[in-house]
Amino acid sequence: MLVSAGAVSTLVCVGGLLRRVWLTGPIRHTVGGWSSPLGIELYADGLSTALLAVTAVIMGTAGFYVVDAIRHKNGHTEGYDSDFFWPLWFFLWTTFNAVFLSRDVFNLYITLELLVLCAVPLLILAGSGAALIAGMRYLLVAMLGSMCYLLGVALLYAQYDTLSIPQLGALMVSSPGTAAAVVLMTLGLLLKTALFPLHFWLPSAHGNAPAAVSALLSGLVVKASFYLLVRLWFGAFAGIVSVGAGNFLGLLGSLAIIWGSLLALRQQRLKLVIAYSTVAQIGYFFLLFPLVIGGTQLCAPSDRVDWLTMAGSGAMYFMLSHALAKAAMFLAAGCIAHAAASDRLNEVIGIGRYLPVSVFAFALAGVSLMGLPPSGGFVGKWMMLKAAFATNQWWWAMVISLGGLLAAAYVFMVLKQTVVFRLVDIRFYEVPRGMQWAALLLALFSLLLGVSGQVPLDLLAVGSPFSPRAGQGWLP
Amino acid sequence: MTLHDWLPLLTLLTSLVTGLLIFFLAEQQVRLRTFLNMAGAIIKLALVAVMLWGTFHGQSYETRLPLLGQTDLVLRADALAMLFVGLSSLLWFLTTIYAIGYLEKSPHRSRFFGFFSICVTATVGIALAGNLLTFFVFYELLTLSTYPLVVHRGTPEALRAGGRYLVYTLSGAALLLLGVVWLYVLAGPIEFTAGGVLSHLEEESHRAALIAIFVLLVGGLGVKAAFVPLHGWLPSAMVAPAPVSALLHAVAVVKAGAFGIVRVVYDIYGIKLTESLGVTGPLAAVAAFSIIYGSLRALMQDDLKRRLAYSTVSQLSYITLGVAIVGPLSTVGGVVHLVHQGIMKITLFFCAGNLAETVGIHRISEMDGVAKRMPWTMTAFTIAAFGMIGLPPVAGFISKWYLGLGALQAGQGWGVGVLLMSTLLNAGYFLPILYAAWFKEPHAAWNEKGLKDWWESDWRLLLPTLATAVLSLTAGLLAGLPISPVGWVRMIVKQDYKLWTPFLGIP
Amino acid sequence: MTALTWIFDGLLTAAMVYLAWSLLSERDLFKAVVLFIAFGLLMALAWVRLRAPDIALAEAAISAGLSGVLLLDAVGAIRSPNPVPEDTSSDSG
Amino acid sequence: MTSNKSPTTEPASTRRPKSSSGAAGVREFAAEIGFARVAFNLLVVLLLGLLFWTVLDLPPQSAGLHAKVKAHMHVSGVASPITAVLLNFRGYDTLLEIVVLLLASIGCLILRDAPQSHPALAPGRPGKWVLDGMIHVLIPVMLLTAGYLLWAGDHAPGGAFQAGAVLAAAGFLLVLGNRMRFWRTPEWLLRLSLSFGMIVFVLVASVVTILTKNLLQYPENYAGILILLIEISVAGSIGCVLITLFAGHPPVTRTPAADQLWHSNDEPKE
Amino acid sequence: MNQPTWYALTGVILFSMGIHAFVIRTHLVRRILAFNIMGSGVFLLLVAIAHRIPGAAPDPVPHALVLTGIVVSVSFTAFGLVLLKKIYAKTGKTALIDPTESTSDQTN
Repeated sequence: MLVSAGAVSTLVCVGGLLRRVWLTGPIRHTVGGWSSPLGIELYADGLSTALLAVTAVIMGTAGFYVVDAIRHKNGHTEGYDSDFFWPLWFFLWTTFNAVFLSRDVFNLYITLELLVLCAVPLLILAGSGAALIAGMRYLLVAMLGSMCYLLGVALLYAQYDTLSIPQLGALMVSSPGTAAAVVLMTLGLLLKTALFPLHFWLPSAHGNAPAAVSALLSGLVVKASFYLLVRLWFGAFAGIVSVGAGNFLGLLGSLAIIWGSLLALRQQRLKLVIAYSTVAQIGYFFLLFPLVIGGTQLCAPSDRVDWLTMAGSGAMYFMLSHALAKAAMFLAAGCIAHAAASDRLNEVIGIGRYLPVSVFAFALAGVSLMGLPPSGGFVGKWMMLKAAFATNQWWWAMVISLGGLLAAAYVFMVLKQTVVFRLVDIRFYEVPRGMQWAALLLALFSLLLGVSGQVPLDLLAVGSPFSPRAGQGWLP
Repeated sequence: MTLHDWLPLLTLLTSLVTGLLIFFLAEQQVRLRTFLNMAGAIIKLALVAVMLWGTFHGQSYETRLPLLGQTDLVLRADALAMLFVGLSSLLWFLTTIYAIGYLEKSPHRSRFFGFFSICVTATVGIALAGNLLTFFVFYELLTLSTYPLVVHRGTPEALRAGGRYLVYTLSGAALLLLGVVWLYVLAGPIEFTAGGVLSHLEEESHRAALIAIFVLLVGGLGVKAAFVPLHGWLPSAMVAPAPVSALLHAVAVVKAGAFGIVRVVYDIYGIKLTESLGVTGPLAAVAAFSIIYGSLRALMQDDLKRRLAYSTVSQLSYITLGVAIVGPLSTVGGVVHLVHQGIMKITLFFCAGNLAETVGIHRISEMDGVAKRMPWTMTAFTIAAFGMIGLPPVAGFISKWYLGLGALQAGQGWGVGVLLMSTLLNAGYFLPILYAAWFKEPHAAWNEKGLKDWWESDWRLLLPTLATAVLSLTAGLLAGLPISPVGWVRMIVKQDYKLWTPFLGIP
Repeated sequence: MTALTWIFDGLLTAAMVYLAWSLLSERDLFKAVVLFIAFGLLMALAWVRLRAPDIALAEAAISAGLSGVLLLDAVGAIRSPNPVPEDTSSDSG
Repeated sequence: MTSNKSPTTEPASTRRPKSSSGAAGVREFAAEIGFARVAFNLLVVLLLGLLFWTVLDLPPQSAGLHAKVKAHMHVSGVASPITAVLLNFRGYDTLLEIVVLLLASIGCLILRDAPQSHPALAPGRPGKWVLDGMIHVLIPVMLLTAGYLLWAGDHAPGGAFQAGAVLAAAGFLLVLGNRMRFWRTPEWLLRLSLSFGMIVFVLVASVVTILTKNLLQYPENYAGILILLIEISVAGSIGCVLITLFAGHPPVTRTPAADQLWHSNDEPKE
Repeated sequence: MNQPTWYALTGVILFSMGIHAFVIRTHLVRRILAFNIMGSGVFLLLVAIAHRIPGAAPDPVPHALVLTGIVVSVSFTAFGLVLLKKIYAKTGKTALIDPTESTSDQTN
């Protein structure tokens, strides 16, 4: 009861904030009344509000999934019934809200730490040896990442005496210190976003966590550090980040797409397939950097403005729909694992007859991952493709369409298993309806993003970090 | 927003709503499911009739929904769209009756009919699409909704066929998407308008880009239009239940590809630009090669449905041939063949399904003397076969006649040669079947499936077959009337491409 | 910078770096933790030199005291009853 | 500036040979990663060089935000600049930091096994009387210093964290001296003590936010008192958290599974 | 070469040694030690830059940051060690060299 009260109240607040930002544009809130260089600033623009809304939706639905899982627990409950689950759950939700609103570099360091300290205990609740080791690995990676990030913050403060991103963006000049700060902060955040070469910790962490937790991990936790990377690269470092750096990230992204998809095809366990699909889809997001930064030189100056916001909001749109779709997929996988008491692919053959709703949710989420029309993923993919062609970087367009095909490969590999007609009628556990409908609800939300294209796009355009500012940023 | 603006959307929604409702029906609610199916089909037919009558009198129907930035979802009922919508909604009505009879006792019928209705929604969406984005949205929806139907039986070879189907169609769709996006970037939001919209781009030195885009678009559509190198998925998809291969693989899915090519050539590039870009030559060559190759492979098939599948591959390329040979008569021939081939092919598939269900015949070698057992089905089969070969009374003759004349008028003599060769090949693989069925003695007793009441087989399987056979006959006989498919196509060609074509080319 | 402070700072920093280097490459865990505690105390000295008494206090109490105790407890727990010789051969890890 | 960062892969786990078992595996494994080790060392030296260049290139005379802090000191309600920054200007950071501590302690409580006695501290260990002597002498002094640090926090070096740390040290002594069965404290008391600091901080913050319509903005004349209140509760809570981190987790007793596993494959060389 | 730069340099050296050891060593306790060394390095740099003007009082903001940093790193260390003890109790492993069988049978 308390849980639902907490969830509803947060949903109401986020709704209120969404309406305000939609009507009046970005809101700036100085904490403690002290303006930015001294105090910390909270800043809600279109992108952060959209992310807040998506977080609220996912947390609410996944919360409903867990409540239903606890109520019908028959034996294995994956650690939902530990009395520390709900406090950690709401701390994680608060941390997301803190990350998406804050504009202060050191404050973001602390919120990233909080994120890790919420995620790892939730991961450990699963209790198995593998979960512990995965938690330890994730903790170590996060430690390394945040320490590099902190050194970057220290270097920035040493040079510019301010910690707020907008001010850093204005003051920043190209110097060895800034270069070191950019390298270190990017390295730290890449570790936490699990981009290709640094992704080794993600599959075991997301594969062994309880279903609802891995839905959050894959859906949101990874995105928080990517969001932060976007804020930094298009807010603070806008002036000095070179095209080469953007292309380097794009290259890593493409490798991630290929590597993640290939490994996803070789997995035996359903959750690991989805975890590697996260590794691949993260590669998609990083194509944003070459498209926007590379785009400045290559496309005609006249229509540059709308192409940049197009690529930017396209990638963000893809991120939003991926968050919803991935969460739906993990919840559906949770239902399937709950029914078959194990998520090994050869043990879920022919489950489509028993769990039509979860398999349908999985398929819908898969459609969004593949970027096929009815889904939100398509809108994101469409805009990124348009940006790629507009800035004459057609090779990124190739990577995007290849990624879509590879995603189709592993989604249908799983779906094929569930449609097979099984002669021998083996007993599956009965899965409570609430869990299945939670998965379907999230998948439908991801589909809704696809249909209602224009409204979220206008929201994303409010104070968008990609729109170039006069005299600063990558517009020479 | 008068009623006229909502009609296209309503036709789309009738099958979508029924499909979604059917999904939630339990297996045993047969009567409710049948009622829903029938209601959806009849309402759709009524709406289409209203729109047909309206378009005939110049009334335009268009629904515009904001989807994405400046490009939005446009459903417009122009003359060409009405042709395809009419065809698919009529045949959907007949195939639903057929499917209800065919799937009497099989499992998962709710799932089947749900996806079946979504497929038809996608086909209607493709037909009514007003711009390339809408076309692509429904094109993908069609791929997604046909996959569950192909793997409906869940047997290993069904899954293999489904996998192969996906690989072909999804990679085709990826090519198409790249082309569409590149076109949007180059030319901005463009709509399907008669005579094409890209002529202004030609002199701005975009020739290379336009040709590349054309190759991408036609390549993407070619997968569904079963051009020879890309046709592999069609024969293997025959493992699907008969209604699926009848409506989808003879009419809806493959026609979507051909219809797309017609749209791209006539409504996006415009016939003058395509000719000046010099792409019509290779397109015609591919079409001709597909015609010959399809027929040759059909000769060698012993399984009845696979032979019909290869015949579809070759017949489809008639449409592309008609489009590729620049000229009013060949255009009429190509576009009208879209309808004729649909009606005739669906009759053949209905007969094949009927034979399989009633007397368990799958292979042509088992068809000796089957006409004695099932005279009505075989008469329908014969009418359709004659139409395929191109004998006068049946519709097939009309389109081949126009194609031939068009080829001559455009000075492409080899076109007539290809048509003659394919007619011979068609005869080569249809006449032996007819001879075996009518004149040979059955060498073994039929293993009756117990469907025989006082009709030769279940009435729900027989009536649609006869209906489509009569349709293909009347389409041939009443070709002169304006309401017949040929008349309608001549009106399209006159209305859209300013070229009046005398009936049967006789001035 | 007067010579005296210069020498003191130089020595302090050199000691810290050396201590850190030996601590990280030490084979025996217990010795490594003890060195770490010493390193913590040196750090406290460094904070005092940098005129940051608050941090000196915190460093001494928390990172030298607390972390040290926690590490010692962990090493104790890791060291199994029949201790496999810790200082094993090739230091590949 | 091209970012010359090449990803510092974790050579140990990404290039694990398939069948590394036994000492031979490890030796061959060491040889194999030789190349990666060298590459990584080069990378670290490169990073070191870049950092050296940066440090030498930093602006020599920059007062940072000192001037701004001094300008607002009179309003912050405390005399010591560090406590002012910590609790007033950047109070939001400290709030989040308290939550970090709380979460760490929750993490430890999750991993808690069934409580057993702490063998390391079985009574009768040699040198027990030294421990007792220390406890008798030190504990009162420690509590006194903790109190002083807390009070001195607002005008001299000291403050909530240092006081909390000293309290924790006192707690450690008690636990080691077997005087405090820490893990037998009733569950609700344990959790309340852990989250007490955060609860007070959040309560004060919400009350203040409602009053001044601005998150964490202390009204002018109450700033000092509020900060002191927060500091006291936070210090106590930090003490409890740190003690839980140390002692809340009963000692690891070798589970049979671990023994069996322990001997199956030899101790992987660290 | 004044005093703050000198300490800043040592801070940077400590950070590099820490990051090098963190990645090379696989034993968990060593990694946590390396993490603490890295932390001390960064904090040393932070406090060194707070005190660049010889005459004036040091800038309090980095001091506050370092205090927060120390507390955060101690909580991470403590949590890591408790997790380490639990892993050791459950699986007897003290290093993360090879992912256990239940994650994925080949390297990640």
